[in-house]
This record gives sequence, structure tokens and C-alpha cells, in this order.
Amino acid sequence: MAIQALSLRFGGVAALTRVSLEIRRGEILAVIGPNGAGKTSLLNSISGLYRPQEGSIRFFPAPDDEEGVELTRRRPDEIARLGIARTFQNIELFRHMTVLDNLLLGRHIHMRANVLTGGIWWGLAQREEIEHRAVVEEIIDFLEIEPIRRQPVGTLSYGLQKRVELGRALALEPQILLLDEPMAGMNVEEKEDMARFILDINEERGVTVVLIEHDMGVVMDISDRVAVLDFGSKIADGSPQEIRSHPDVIRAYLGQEHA
Amino acid sequence: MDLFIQLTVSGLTNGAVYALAALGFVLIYKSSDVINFAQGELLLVGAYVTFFFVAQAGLAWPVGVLLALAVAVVLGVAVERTVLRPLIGEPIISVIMVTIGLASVLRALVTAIWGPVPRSFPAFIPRDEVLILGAVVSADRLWAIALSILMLALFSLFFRLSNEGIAMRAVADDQQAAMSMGISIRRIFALAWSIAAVTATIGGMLLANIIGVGGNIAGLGLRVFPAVILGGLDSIPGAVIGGVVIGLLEAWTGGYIGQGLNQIVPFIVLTLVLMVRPYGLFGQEIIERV
Amino acid sequence: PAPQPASPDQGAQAPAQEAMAGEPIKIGAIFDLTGPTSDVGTPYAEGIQGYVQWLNEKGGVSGRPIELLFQDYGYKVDVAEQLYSQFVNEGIVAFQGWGTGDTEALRGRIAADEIPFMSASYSAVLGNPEEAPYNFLVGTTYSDQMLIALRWALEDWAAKGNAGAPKVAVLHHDSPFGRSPVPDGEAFAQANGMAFTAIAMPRGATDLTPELTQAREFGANYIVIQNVSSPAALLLKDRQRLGMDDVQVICLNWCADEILVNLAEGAAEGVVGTLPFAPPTEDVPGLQAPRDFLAAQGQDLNEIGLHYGQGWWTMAVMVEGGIQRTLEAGMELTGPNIKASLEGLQGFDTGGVTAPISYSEEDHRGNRSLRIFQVQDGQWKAITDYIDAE
Amino acid sequence: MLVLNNIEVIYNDVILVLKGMSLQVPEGQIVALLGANGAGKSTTLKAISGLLGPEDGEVTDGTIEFQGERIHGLDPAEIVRRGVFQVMEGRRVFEHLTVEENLRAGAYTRRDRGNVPEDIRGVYRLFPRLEERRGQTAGYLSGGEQQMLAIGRALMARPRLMLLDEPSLGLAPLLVQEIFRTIRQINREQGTAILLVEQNARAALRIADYAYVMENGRIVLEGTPQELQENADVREFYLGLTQVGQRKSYREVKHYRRRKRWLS
Amino acid sequence: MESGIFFESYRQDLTLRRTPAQKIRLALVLAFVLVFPFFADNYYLTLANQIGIAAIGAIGLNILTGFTGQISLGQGGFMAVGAYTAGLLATRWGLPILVTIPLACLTTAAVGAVFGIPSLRLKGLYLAIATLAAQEIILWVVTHWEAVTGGTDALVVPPATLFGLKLGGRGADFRWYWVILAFAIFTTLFAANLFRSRVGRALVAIRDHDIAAEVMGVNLFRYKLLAFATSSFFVGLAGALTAHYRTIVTWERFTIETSISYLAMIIIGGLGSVSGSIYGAAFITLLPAVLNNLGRAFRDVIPGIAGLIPQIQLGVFGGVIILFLIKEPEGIAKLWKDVKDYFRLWPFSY
Ligand SMILES: Nc1ncnc2c1ncn2[C@@H]1O[C@H](COP(=O)(O)OP(=O)(O)OP(=O)(O)O)[C@@H](O)[C@H]1O
Ligand SMILES: Nc1ncnc2c1ncn2[C@@H]1O[C@H](COP(=O)(O)OP(=O)(O)OP(=O)(O)O)[C@@H](O)[C@H]1O
Ligand SMILES: [Mg+2]
Ligand SMILES: [Mg+2]
Repeated sequence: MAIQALSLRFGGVAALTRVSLEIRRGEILAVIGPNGAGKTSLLNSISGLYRPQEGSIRFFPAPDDEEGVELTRRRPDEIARLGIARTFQNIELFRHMTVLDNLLLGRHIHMRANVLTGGIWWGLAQREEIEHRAVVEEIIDFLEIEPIRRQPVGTLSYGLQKRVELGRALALEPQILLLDEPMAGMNVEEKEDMARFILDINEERGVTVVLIEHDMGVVMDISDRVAVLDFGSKIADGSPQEIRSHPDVIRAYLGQEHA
Repeated sequence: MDLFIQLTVSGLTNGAVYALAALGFVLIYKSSDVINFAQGELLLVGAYVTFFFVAQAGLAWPVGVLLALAVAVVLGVAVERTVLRPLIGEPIISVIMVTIGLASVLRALVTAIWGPVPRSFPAFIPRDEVLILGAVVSADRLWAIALSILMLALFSLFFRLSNEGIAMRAVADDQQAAMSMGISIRRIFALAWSIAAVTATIGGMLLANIIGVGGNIAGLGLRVFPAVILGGLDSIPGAVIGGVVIGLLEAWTGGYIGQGLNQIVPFIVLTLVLMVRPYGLFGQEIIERV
Repeated sequence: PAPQPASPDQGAQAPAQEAMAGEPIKIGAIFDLTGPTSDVGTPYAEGIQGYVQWLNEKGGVSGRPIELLFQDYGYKVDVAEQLYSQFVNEGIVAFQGWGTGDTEALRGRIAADEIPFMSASYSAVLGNPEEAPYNFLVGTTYSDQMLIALRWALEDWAAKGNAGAPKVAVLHHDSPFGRSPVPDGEAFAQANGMAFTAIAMPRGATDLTPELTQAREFGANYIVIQNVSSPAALLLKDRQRLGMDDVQVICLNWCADEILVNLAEGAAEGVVGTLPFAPPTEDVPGLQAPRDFLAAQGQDLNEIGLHYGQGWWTMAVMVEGGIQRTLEAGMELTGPNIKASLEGLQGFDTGGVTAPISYSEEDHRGNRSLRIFQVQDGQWKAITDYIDAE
Repeated sequence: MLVLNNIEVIYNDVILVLKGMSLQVPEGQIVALLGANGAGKSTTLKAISGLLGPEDGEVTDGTIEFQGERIHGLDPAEIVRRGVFQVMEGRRVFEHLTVEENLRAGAYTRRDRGNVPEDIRGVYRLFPRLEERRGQTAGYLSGGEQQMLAIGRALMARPRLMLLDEPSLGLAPLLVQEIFRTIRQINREQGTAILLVEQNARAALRIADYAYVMENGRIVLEGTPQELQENADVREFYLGLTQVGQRKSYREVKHYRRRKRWLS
Repeated sequence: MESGIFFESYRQDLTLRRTPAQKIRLALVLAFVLVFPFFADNYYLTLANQIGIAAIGAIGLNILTGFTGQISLGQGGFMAVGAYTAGLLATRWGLPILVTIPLACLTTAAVGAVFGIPSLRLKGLYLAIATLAAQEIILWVVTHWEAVTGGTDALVVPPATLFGLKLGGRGADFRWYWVILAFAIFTTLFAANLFRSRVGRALVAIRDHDIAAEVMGVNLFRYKLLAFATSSFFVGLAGALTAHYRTIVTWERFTIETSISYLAMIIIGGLGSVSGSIYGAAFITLLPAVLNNLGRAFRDVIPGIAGLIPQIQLGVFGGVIILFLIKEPEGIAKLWKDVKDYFRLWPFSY
């Protein structure tokens, strides 16, 4: 995916100014930056929730696809169908639905029952539910959330919700997974779990991952590349090691402690 | 041209009556997110209570009106105590439903006490005709304009500047978080309902002055819904301007087209306006950040 | 089915009659005591109940008391249906409805159940047995009221020394109830060279200036109102404010009552009305019984108003014109028999409260004439003799 | 100052979440409460501040005392008035209010209205970013900005005991340091006692005077930060240190790990 | 006591009724429903039929409001579309009900979808106004378009026949019972099925969080329109059944009051619950009936207050709604679930 000179403003606030960024197939890219730097806005632009005023986001679904698809004028659901899934900073699950239903919704684009077949149930809809249920159960196994399958997600603790949200995104079988602070609010143990999930998703399922995260330990350890935003502009971009010692990054973001 | 002026003036002034009725709606919504389906019944109670003090008990009207306003405050507090308090933190839609129940209770009370037959209202609000640009209007409508402007100013300042006003908006945003600020939801609800009942009493008085005290005052509760939405559910200036715009639309369609189309033209215009401005003319956007 | 009054084997039924003696006759009724029309529904209901009580105190019908099964239905159509079927179940032989909504909704059902039905909805269609075989009207239909009003307007116009024909605007409730007399009125106006227009009054309006200015633009000399009292009173006040005093207002029956006079305050002076039922201020013999009955309970008919007599006499027509005549003819008290008895009713005298009531197999309109009344000094006074709609 | 004695909390009349939870916060100290996701930390805080009601939760057993008086069962507003203020998890700012109005909402229970403007300036000094956005609708702030606002709002109440639920959540490293410095500063300068729920165990233990670890609705471990830092489980699961005190790499997480000792 | 339920296959796991207790309950209810009309008189049959129709309408409304989260104040209007379409088709062209009813449903679905267009932009109560507009506009058309609606005061529908069997006349309530029951069961099953499959899930997701649903690939606009259409389809069914069952269509049955009382049904029954819609329909239909009977009983017992009984009934009606919601804000469905949960775990609560 190639992002070029993307600019996004809200009234007077410039959330993004001419940000260009490349997301390479199969990598884990971390996006870091101070609070309010525009990281979430960047993800929102990719998934079609924000309409940037300028710039382009080109997505290349297949390796040999030179042309690519322009995302900036597309609806979020179209973008999802292209294979781009995400999680949210503040957990945006369907609170009154069970974990299972949340994950099954992730399968939405892969299913085809309509009102009629759904209402009639016997036949297509039932077969389909069973089929996709199997896929979802696999994800449930993978994320180790078997015991809470049938709980409404609204009553789960924060950490579990984060996991369910990851599961929902996975259920979409995306090519690119956008994660907005997936480990916020977790203790080290849980972060380790999460890190392992992300690595597995990346390595075993071959999913490209874009990750916003403030825990530098995590960022340094699992990402292949890091991009840094500050005040809506990209100030650096490179391997974790390069970024760690980048003076602008230290000044704007890390502080001395992490240097 | 004469016709146009007459229609415009009468639409404007009638709109002010709508505005007064709409204000209570907005106040309750603004402080608790609740659509009050009993707003019309609050108007009704207000009108009858004033009627009681001024016409039946024979008090001088300033005293009667003050007493009626006091009753409104008591009513607001009573509603909070009996109905809203147990529902704090429950789904808003349940609270909305409860206002439907409340409407029945209030209507029953009023007919039980005052009977079903409408009566004329003591004429302490002047009803003489006044000429404006050659158009005739009744003085009570001018009162409606004055009062709605006054309340507009009063409540706008209240919500912007006073701590209680800010607390009310906070409660509407997030009850639990507001509780954690030490804001007493009960107090805020009682306050909101009292204020709404007070405006309803004022609106009810004016309305009774125009159409008499009777059950159909309550009908205005839902009729002002378009005005409220057009202005923006949570906007006080919106309620006033929405009321006026709807009043004008009704007057023009009534005068030029007729056919009872004035019942639906406001809705059509309103829907079109909303397609351009989904939160009404002045309503605040629902914030959806992810 | 053809009515069979006085069947030859009357004697055979006599023992059955004996056995029934003293057995109450059940009649169902629904009232609007809490709904939107409760202002007029309440006195009407009291009139019906008053009549039943009065009759029972007198010994009932042929020695049998009337048992009135009644409930408030708050003008809710589905509640009306519930109560209707409940009462039918409990053995009613006739039914008193109330408004347009329930009368229309039950129309098909009462025909199937063969339950004679009266109500305070006076749409002409209900007087047509082909459309509504079991509905009977006591009040003059809205259409006939309209014709009478226009007839009077023509005369009045000429009497005031005007040439030609007046212009008439009908301001009506925005519903089928309101519009029901409009087509007949329009036809009459056309036939008589009167300019005619119909203007809808929006429901729940708080300002009728737009409608009035429309009427003024049209140049109306007469305004006929087919609506209930509260909006009509608002219209009168707005009319006065707009200086349209020279336009004569005629109220059809649902706004021609004491409520209008009270609500409109001075603005109702001079308004005329088509009143199918005489108001209490009118000293007719037919109101003496209700007046005395109420007085015995410490109440005053004049206070309660004309809808009391309306309810009273509607019930009286059903009981005396239908049930009593059925029993007297020695027939079994069934819906078809009551219907047949009613259809044989000729010139039933209501003591001057209404024009005499007659029904036939082809026509369930009780009468087609009434007197015009006018508000003078805050009271409805008859100003004409009976005017016929034909 | 604050004493929780054996409290039990039940949600929806059926889900038992706290099972005999006890802890103490002495006057003027910072106490850290650590624990896994779903252990019941937030529930504990809500039980103290009386905010369980809207979530259908209920304290069914045990006592909560603040300065020697039972506070459980009191109206939340009353609890705030007595000086206990919770900063809720997940930055519950009032979205439709401006930044400044949010701060004023925080001062709702204050009686000394005169000092409020000065305190607002104080918050702006602490978080200059908020001052830039003072007139902006809070709902449009970035996550981190909202977090600053939530803490600033708490300061406005000048509480005696502040309950902080994961204050560093979603903050950039620089700001995390900043926030913890601020917490300590508030504690030292104003004498505010603090009960701190935090996942960033390292930072929390650095400023705390005492710490508890909870798991599954009860306290499983407590002690001074030094004591806890020496506990092998805490080192591994909360601090992410290897046996030799090196930070583990997230890349090398083993798929099967040692069970915690306290989960027998 | 059940200690947990285990399933061998996902198919089993996906059935609507899982436990033996649920199956027994269902069988009991079915048995009752089948036997009831043979013992009930017309009054109870009327009530049952009203409940049946209301349940269909309430399920329809719940699809839109409870499951998809779009508050609708247009129920009365949409029912009117169904009723008038069915009525007109039957009167004008003498079509049989097996034709008029589906056509009425489809027409209502189409009208519903048109009025759903503002949902592209509007949300929450602002959208509610679009449905209120639907209510007012439809009723205006119905009462003014005399060329179509006939110009008489009400539209009289000829008594229906089904498979050569006359449904009208005496005993109509009994015969209609079966027709309404069949449609009610169809509606219930359809809705229940819908919400355990893809489309229903997407609708619920939209209610819970529309942005998240969109990002997961749900086309919001299409699904909102779909919700409007599906909901209106069943609301139209309720209207069409009313038309044929009562053999007369009058606008006064479809006012805003109707819309509000249907809202009451689904809120009291349980938003987003199919069975809740049925409970709510029963509750709101039976409450006035019960109060009327109480009123009649008390009128004779305490004659002193006879005059106030109607007002008391009205007040109690409101009071019961309030009390009920205070006790159980999430409706009868939740109450019933709690009762079941309690007995499942009983006597070992917690
Ligand atoms: N919908 C919106 N309307 C107005 N302003 C917005 C909107 N979304 C974001 N902003 C502004 O854009 C800027 C960037 O916000 P964004 O959420 O992208 O930051 P971020 O980098 O994700 O920060 P954090 O790490 O705190 O989450 C912020 O100043 C925010 O106030
Ligand atoms: N409203 C509720 N209804 C039912 N269960 C709840 C509710 N809120 C929380 N719980 C349950 O209570 C337990 C404790 O939740 P709590 O939020 O206190 O955990 P926590 O320790 O704060 O976790 P985290 O670190 O993830 O925030 C969890 O298992 C959760 O599922
Ligand atoms: Mg962010
Ligand atoms: Mg927590």
C-alpha cells in the first residue's frame, strides 16, 4: 500500500499534513508518535472513515497488481471487502452481542445469506452458519477465548475485549490488519500474549500488520519498521534501531529514558 | 401582499407559541437525553393549575401565576422522585417509555380533578388585537414572542455559564462519569424537570389563553416535535427558531394552499432540511470518534 | 331479510315471554370519558345512563329492566372492539356506540352479529341500510345538516335584502368526519348558484388565521363549520380579531353547543347552528323528564348541556322505538326483530327534542329536518321552525 | 484513611466479581493496585466511589471506611464531597463539553468557587496541550489529550483521595513519565492520597509507597515496592524481566509459560 | 439441575430451542394455543386475535427499532399502507386474501424503504422524525386521496374466503384465529431465523455500533433500507390482517397513538427480542381489557367512586407501565429470562 501526500484537516486543526508512507507486503509496521499526532487519523483515513482533503492511498491487492485501488473515495465497507481490517483505540465492539456473534460478524463479507434465505433458515443460511462457525471457532481457539464464547462482550474485562476485537478483525481474513493500540491497558503478561498473537498472525497467516503502540518495548521487539508522526507530519521512518536513536524522535516522543 | 403580511405575522406569532412549548422538550433532552412524551401533559397541568389559582380560587393573577410556577417546581421534583430516580443508569428508551406512562397518569389526574369539559381562561393575558404592518395579531401572541425570547436568553446563559447548566450537559453526556464528578443525577433531573415544568406552565398559560383550558392543550406536545427537531434537539435557540419556522410554514401553506397540507408540509421541509443538516439547524453533532 | 312484525303464532311465544318477565334486557354501550372527545362524550354518556336509570325506576320496558353494560373506551378503536365482543358475549341485544372511529370499525361486525347499533356519528352512509344494515341514526345526518344550513343561508341572504346568491366557505375538520357533508353541500350550492369552497382546518391548530384569510380571499359571506367546539371557538375568536364580523358563521351540530359559547366568549354571539337535539334552554316537553330526573339528584340540566338530552333520547329511541315495540309485538328480543321494529317506526315523538323519528327498510336516517338556532345573549335560541333537507 | 474490609461485589445479581477484597490506603500515601485484566481492579474502585449502581453491581458484603466513617451505600455525590474522587478507566470525558467546561464540571462540588480559575490555570500549566484546546469540544480530542483532561478534571476537585484507573493508558512515553511525575507531585504537594490502578507496573512501583497485587477478585500479594520487585512472579508477569533481571523480548515469548505460583 | 449443555455439532448448537426444558415449554405453549379456541368465547378470541395481529406488528417494529436501533414513530402509517392496500385490492378487484396480503406486505415494504432513505444521513431521534413524517404523510394521503380510498368514510372490505372457506360472518373470530395464528407463527419463525443468520446479525451490529459494522464490511445504507423494508413488510402484514379480519378500514385506527402504543409494546416486551414483542403485544392489548373488567367490577362494589373509574383506569394504565419499567427496565423478555435463570440454578444461586 502506498500513501502519498495525505492531508486531513478538521476545521482549523490539521490532523495530517502531507504524510507519505509505504506499507510493504508481509511486514509489521509500527506507527508511533505523541498523543494527538494523527496516528489514529491515519488509520481512519485508510479504512475510509475520514475523507482526506488531499493525497492518495493506493492499495495493491495482489503482488503483481501495478495499478492498485484508490481508497480515499471509497466507503468503509468497500474497503473492508478489499481485505483491510482493523481494531480501534477505544474498543468498538458490538457490546450487546456475544463474542461468537461479534466474530461471526467479521465473516459478514464472506457470507451470502440474504433476508429471505436468512428468514427461512433451512437450506443456505443454516449451512452457511455452520461452515463459518467452524472458521470462527478456529480463531477462538487461536486466541484462547473459548470460555467466554457466549458472553455479551459488554461484560468482559478490558483485556478480553481487546482480544475479541482482534479476533473480529481476523475473522475478516484480511490482507492488511490495522491495530490501534492493541496492548494499551494490559500488563506485561497479557502484552506478551498479544505480541505472540500478532507475530503469529503475521508469520503464519501472512497478514501485513500496521500497529500503533506506545509501549516502546513492544514496538522495538516486534516491528520490522517504524514510522513516526508528530503534529500530523511524518518525522522519521526506518528500522526500530534507527528510530530509537533518531534525535527528533527522542525529543518529540521518547524522552531521555528510552534513549 | 396584504395576505402575505397577515400570514407571515400570524405564522411568526404562532411560531412563538410553538417555541414556548418546544423549549421544555429541549431542556429535558439536553439534560438527560430523554424525549419527554409527557411534555404536552405538562402544558396541560400548567394551564389547569394556573386556571385553578386565578379563576377558581380567585387570586390576583400575579399571585396565581407565581403559585402555579411553584406547583410546577414541585411537580418536577415529584416526577424525579417517583419515576426517574429508580431509572438512573437504565436504558434511555425505558425512560422515554416511562414518560408515555406519565402522560396517562397526568391526563387522568387532570380530568379527574377538572372534568373533561374545556373552559375559557381568565383573561389576564391581554387578548386585544394589535396592528403590525397592517396585519392583525392578538396581543397574547406578542407575549409569546417576548416570553420565548426572554427564556431563550435566560436558558442559553444558564447552560453556558452556570455550574448547574454545565452539570446538566455533563449528565446528558455520560451519567456515570457525571456521578464520578460528584454531580448528583437526582438533583439534576429534578432541576431539569422543574425547569421544564415551569416553561410548560408558562407555555400552557399562553396556550390556554388562546384556545381555552381543555384536554387538547396536550396535543401540542407532539405537534411541536418538528419544531424541536428542525432547530436541533438540544439547542435552545433552535427550539425558538424551529418553532418560528414551522409556524411560518404552516401559515403559508394554510393560507395559500390549504387542503390540510399544513399538517405535512412542515414534515416534508423538515426532512429535506435534515438531509442537508442532519442535526437540525443548531443541534450539536453526535460525536463519533473511533 | 323482510321484517315479520306480529307473526301469526304470537300465542305460542307468550309462555316464553312470561318466563322472561323481570329478566333484564342487556344493552351494551361504550363512552368516551377520557379520550379526545370526552368533553362531549361525558354528558352524552350521562344522558344514556340517566335514561336507563329513569326508565328502570319507572318499571322498565314491559316489566323488564334494562341492564346497561358500559365502559369508557377513551376513543380507542381496538378497545371498542374488545368491549363490543365482550358485551355481545354477555348477551346484549343492542349497542350504543359513540364516535366515527368505533362506529366505522364495528360496522361490519354488528351486521354479522345482527346487533342494532346507534351512535353519535351522523355520517349519511350510516343511514343507508345497504351499506350499514344494523346502524340507525337518531340525529340528522351531517349532509342533511349541511343542506339545511345552506337553505337557511339562501333565505337569510335574501331576507337581508341582498341580490343573487351568497358565497359559502365550509371550514371542516381535516378528516372524513369533517368532509362527509362537503360533496352534498357542494352539489346543492351549485344547483342554487352559490359559490362554494371547502377549507380544511388542521388538527390541533392554535391559529386559524390562514384558513380564515383563505375564506376572506374567497369572499365568503357564510362560513359553515363542521368541527368540534374547541377549534370552532378558536375560529370565532380569530374571525372577530380579523374583523370578519360581517361573515355569518353556521355551526353544524358538533360545534353548536354550550362549550362553543363558553370558549368563544363574546365571539359566539350571533352564530347560528343546526341543532338536531334541542338545548336545555329550549322549553320542550321532551326535556322535562331528564330535567326532573336530574333535579332529583341535585343536578341541573342547563349546566350539563344539550349533549345530555342527546344521549338520553338516542337511548330512548333505541329502547322505546326498538325494544319496547318488539316486546309489545310479542316477538323474541333478537337483533333482527329489533331491527324490524325500528324499521317500522313512524313519526316517533321525542317531545320536540328532535324532529319526529321514522325509519324504513330503505332508510335508517331518523329524520331529515331540524330547527336553526342562534346564539343570543350567550344562549342557543331557536330562530326558525323545522327546515327540511329535501 | 481508606479501609476496605472483605468486600464482595456482585453484578447483575449473579456474577460474583470481588470475593473478599481487603486493602488500605494510609493518609498521604500512594498505593498501587496491580492485577491482570478482569481481576476486578476497576470494580474495586467503583465500589469505593459508589459508581457500581449504573452497571447493576452491588456491594453485598464487607465494609468500606473512609476516615473512620462507612461510606458504602452513600450517594456517589456525597462520597465525592467527602473527598474521594475517581478518574474512571477509558477517559470518560464529557464529549460535548469544551475542555474548559469539562474542567469546571470537575470542580462541581467545590465550595471555594473563587479559587477555581486559578486551579484551571494550574491544570493548563501541567498540560499545556489542553490550554491550546481549551475551547474545543472534548469529544474530538485525541486519546491522549482526553486522558490528560480526565486527570486535570480530577485535580479540579481537590480530592483528599484520588482513585486513578489506569492513568497512563494510551499515553506516549514522554507523557507517561510526565503523568507519573505529576501524580507524585500532587501527592507530595497537596498531600492527596492516591490509589493507583496501573498496568505499567514498573512506573507504578517506582512512585508507590505500598502495593497490592490482585487476581480473580482477591488480593494475592502485597508489600512495599521493593518487596514486590523481588518476587519472581511479579518480575516475570508484571515487570517482564527475565531471571537475571534483563528485559525479555516480546519476540521470544514462549508459547507455553510457567504458571503463576499464587494460582495454585 | 442442568450442569451444562454439550453439543456434538454446530448444527445442534444453532437450533433455536436447545434444552429439554425449552422444548417442553414450547410444546406446552403450542398445545395451549391449539386447544384454546375451542374453549374460548368470542371475547377471548377477539383478544387473542388482537394480540396475534399486534404481535406481528410488534415483531415488525422490533426489527427496525429493537434490533436495528432506528426508533420508528411511523408504525401507524405503515400499518395503514398495509390495510388500505389489502382492502383496496380486495374491494376493487376482488382479489383473494392470499394475493392481497402478500401484495400489501410488499407495498408496505416498498413504502417503508422509501421513508428509510433519510436513514442514509439521519440518526437516532432525528431519524425518528423521518418516521413521524411517514406517519403524518401517509395518514394525510389516506384521508385525502378520495379517488383511491373511495371517498366514503371508511373502506368496507368484503368478507374474505380462504380455500373456499368463508372467514367472515358469525364465528369469524374463531376462523380468523387460525389464519392469524398461522401468520403470527410464520412471522415469529422468520424473525427468529433472521436474527441468527447473517443479515440479522448485521442489523444488530448496526444498532450496537454502526461505524464498527461499516468497517467490518456492512453496507450501512443498504442494510438500513433493508431493515426498513423488512420491518414494514411485517407491519404491513399486521395492517392487511386487520383490514380483512375487521372487514373495514378506518384511518382512526392508524394514528400516532397507534405508533406510540406499538413502541410501548416492544419496550415493555423487550427491545431486540422476538419473544419480547409477543409478550409486549399481549401486555398492551390485555392491560386495558383487564382494567376494564376491574373497572366494571369495582363500579358495582364501590359505587361512590363510579364516576372516577375511567380516570382511575387511565391513571392505572400509565402507572402500571411506569411501575413495570421501574422494576424491569429491560422488559418482560428479560424478566422471563431472569426467572428461568433463577430456577435453572435454584437452589444454588450465585
Ligand atoms: N473527527 C475529528 N474532528 C475534529 N478533530 C479531530 C477529529 N479527529 C481527530 N481530530 C484531531 O486531530 C488530531 C489528531 O488526532 P488523532 O486521534 O489522530 O491522534 P493520535 O495520534 O491517534 O493520538 P493518540 O495517541 O492520543 O491516540 C487531534 O488533535 C484531534 O483533536
Ligand atoms: N457491568 C458488568 N456486568 C457483569 N460483569 C462485569 C461488569 N463489569 C465488569 N464485570 C466483570 O467483572 C470482572 C472484573 O472486571 P473489572 O473491570 O473490575 O476488571 P479490571 O481488573 O479492571 O480489568 P482491566 O485491567 O481489564 O480493566 C470481569 O470478569 C468482568 O467481566
Ligand atoms: Mg489515537
Ligand atoms: Mg479495569
